[in-house]
Amino acid sequence: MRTALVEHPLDPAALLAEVEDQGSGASTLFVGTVRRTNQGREVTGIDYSAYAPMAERELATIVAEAAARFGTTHIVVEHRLGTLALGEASIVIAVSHARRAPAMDAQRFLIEEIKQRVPIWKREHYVDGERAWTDNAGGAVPAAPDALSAS
Amino acid sequence: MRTALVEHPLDPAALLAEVEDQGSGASTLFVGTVRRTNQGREVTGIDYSAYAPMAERELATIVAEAAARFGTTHIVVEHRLGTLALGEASIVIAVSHARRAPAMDAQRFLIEEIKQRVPIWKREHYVDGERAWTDNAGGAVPAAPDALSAS
Amino acid sequence: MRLNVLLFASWSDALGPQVVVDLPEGARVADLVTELAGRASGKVLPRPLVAVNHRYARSDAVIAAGDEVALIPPVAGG
Amino acid sequence: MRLNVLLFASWSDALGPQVVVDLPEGARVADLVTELAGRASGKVLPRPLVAVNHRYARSDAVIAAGDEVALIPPVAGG
Repeated sequence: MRTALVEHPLDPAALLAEVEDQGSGASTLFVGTVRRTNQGREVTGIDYSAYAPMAERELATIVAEAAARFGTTHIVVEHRLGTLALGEASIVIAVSHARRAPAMDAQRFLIEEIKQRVPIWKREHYVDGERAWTDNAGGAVPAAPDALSAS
Repeated sequence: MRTALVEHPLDPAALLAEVEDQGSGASTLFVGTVRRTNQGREVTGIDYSAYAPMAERELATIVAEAAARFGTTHIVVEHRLGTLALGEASIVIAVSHARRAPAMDAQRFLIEEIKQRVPIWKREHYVDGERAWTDNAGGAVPAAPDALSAS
Repeated sequence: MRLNVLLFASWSDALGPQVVVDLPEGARVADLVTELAGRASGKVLPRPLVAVNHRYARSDAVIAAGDEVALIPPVAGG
Repeated sequence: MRLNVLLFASWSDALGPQVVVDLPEGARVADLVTELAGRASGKVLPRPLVAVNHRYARSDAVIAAGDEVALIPPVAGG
């Protein structure tokens, strides 16, 4: 098990290799990426920022919960912070397990819990130059033109 | 959408890259691998063989069903045939979708349907030198010492 | 009606990759399975399906001369 | 009791990354949120949670001087 907040591009293949094990029959990879449109607006990039010490603690807690619940320690999660361009990966979740069903169940559990609990925020940049803070439940408020908060 | 039966090692990262799209917010990868033990026996490798023309047709049908059901055409499936060593990948399923839930639902639909419907068989090699034909429901019968069937 | 039937996996081990079966005109998929199960007794994974022209066929489907017929033992892909 | 409270995202835009709040001894998480929501009116994502020492705290939890307190607006990771 390993979790990390990183400021460099994520490498899904490396994380997949990290969880592979000869006792595993299935590996899954989840990659979250910056999508061209959100809530009808055209996105050009996203800044991700975190309350880092708490985010690290919460990520590790969620992974430990998944390990206990689904019966595998072959789990790696990396979340990227900083400014991401269109198509870039913000999160990679890699799991391997002896059996396929819990490998897929763990994947879903991890991304859903992370989306609800880990203190990470995004500020979307739009094609018209505006920026907004958005949340995972559809909320949005305009962001200040020059950001006071850094990652 | 693309499906293939191949006789060379699979490349999960290449398939992930193939489905990525700027309209997607989530990509998933499922990798099935040769596991060290099956039904309590120690495995050293697996021969995968297929009724190739029907397997190709059935794979393409399942992917078209997933595309219609989950609303994405960004799906690639490759299944390997021939002799695989411990830890090697037998199947890779890559999906990307605007939203994460259908990306994960499509992944699960694809592997479950493929396991039930595609005419591919495996002959496991055990550490004691024996071989057996096994199915996805726990069935097994000893295999002939010199195989009459090729992939 | 003389049919060439393709066999795979344990059935191919037991009977070879292809067998010739003589069946009456109008024979159904179930008749073919009964005939071949008798020949392979015991050394195969039971309850095979039958594919006719690359599609799974129901056990009451009628087989025609010239069809590509294959016995599909329990599958194990993925 | 004088607390340094960490702020993030829209709350940081509105009030800065850190604010000083004076609260009576025995104040609870809900009191802190009420105080800060008054200052930030309207420009923030509503319904923030509060973390005390890196853990989510219930709204009736009592805050102690020296705790690391942070306002957690609706999260958007993943």
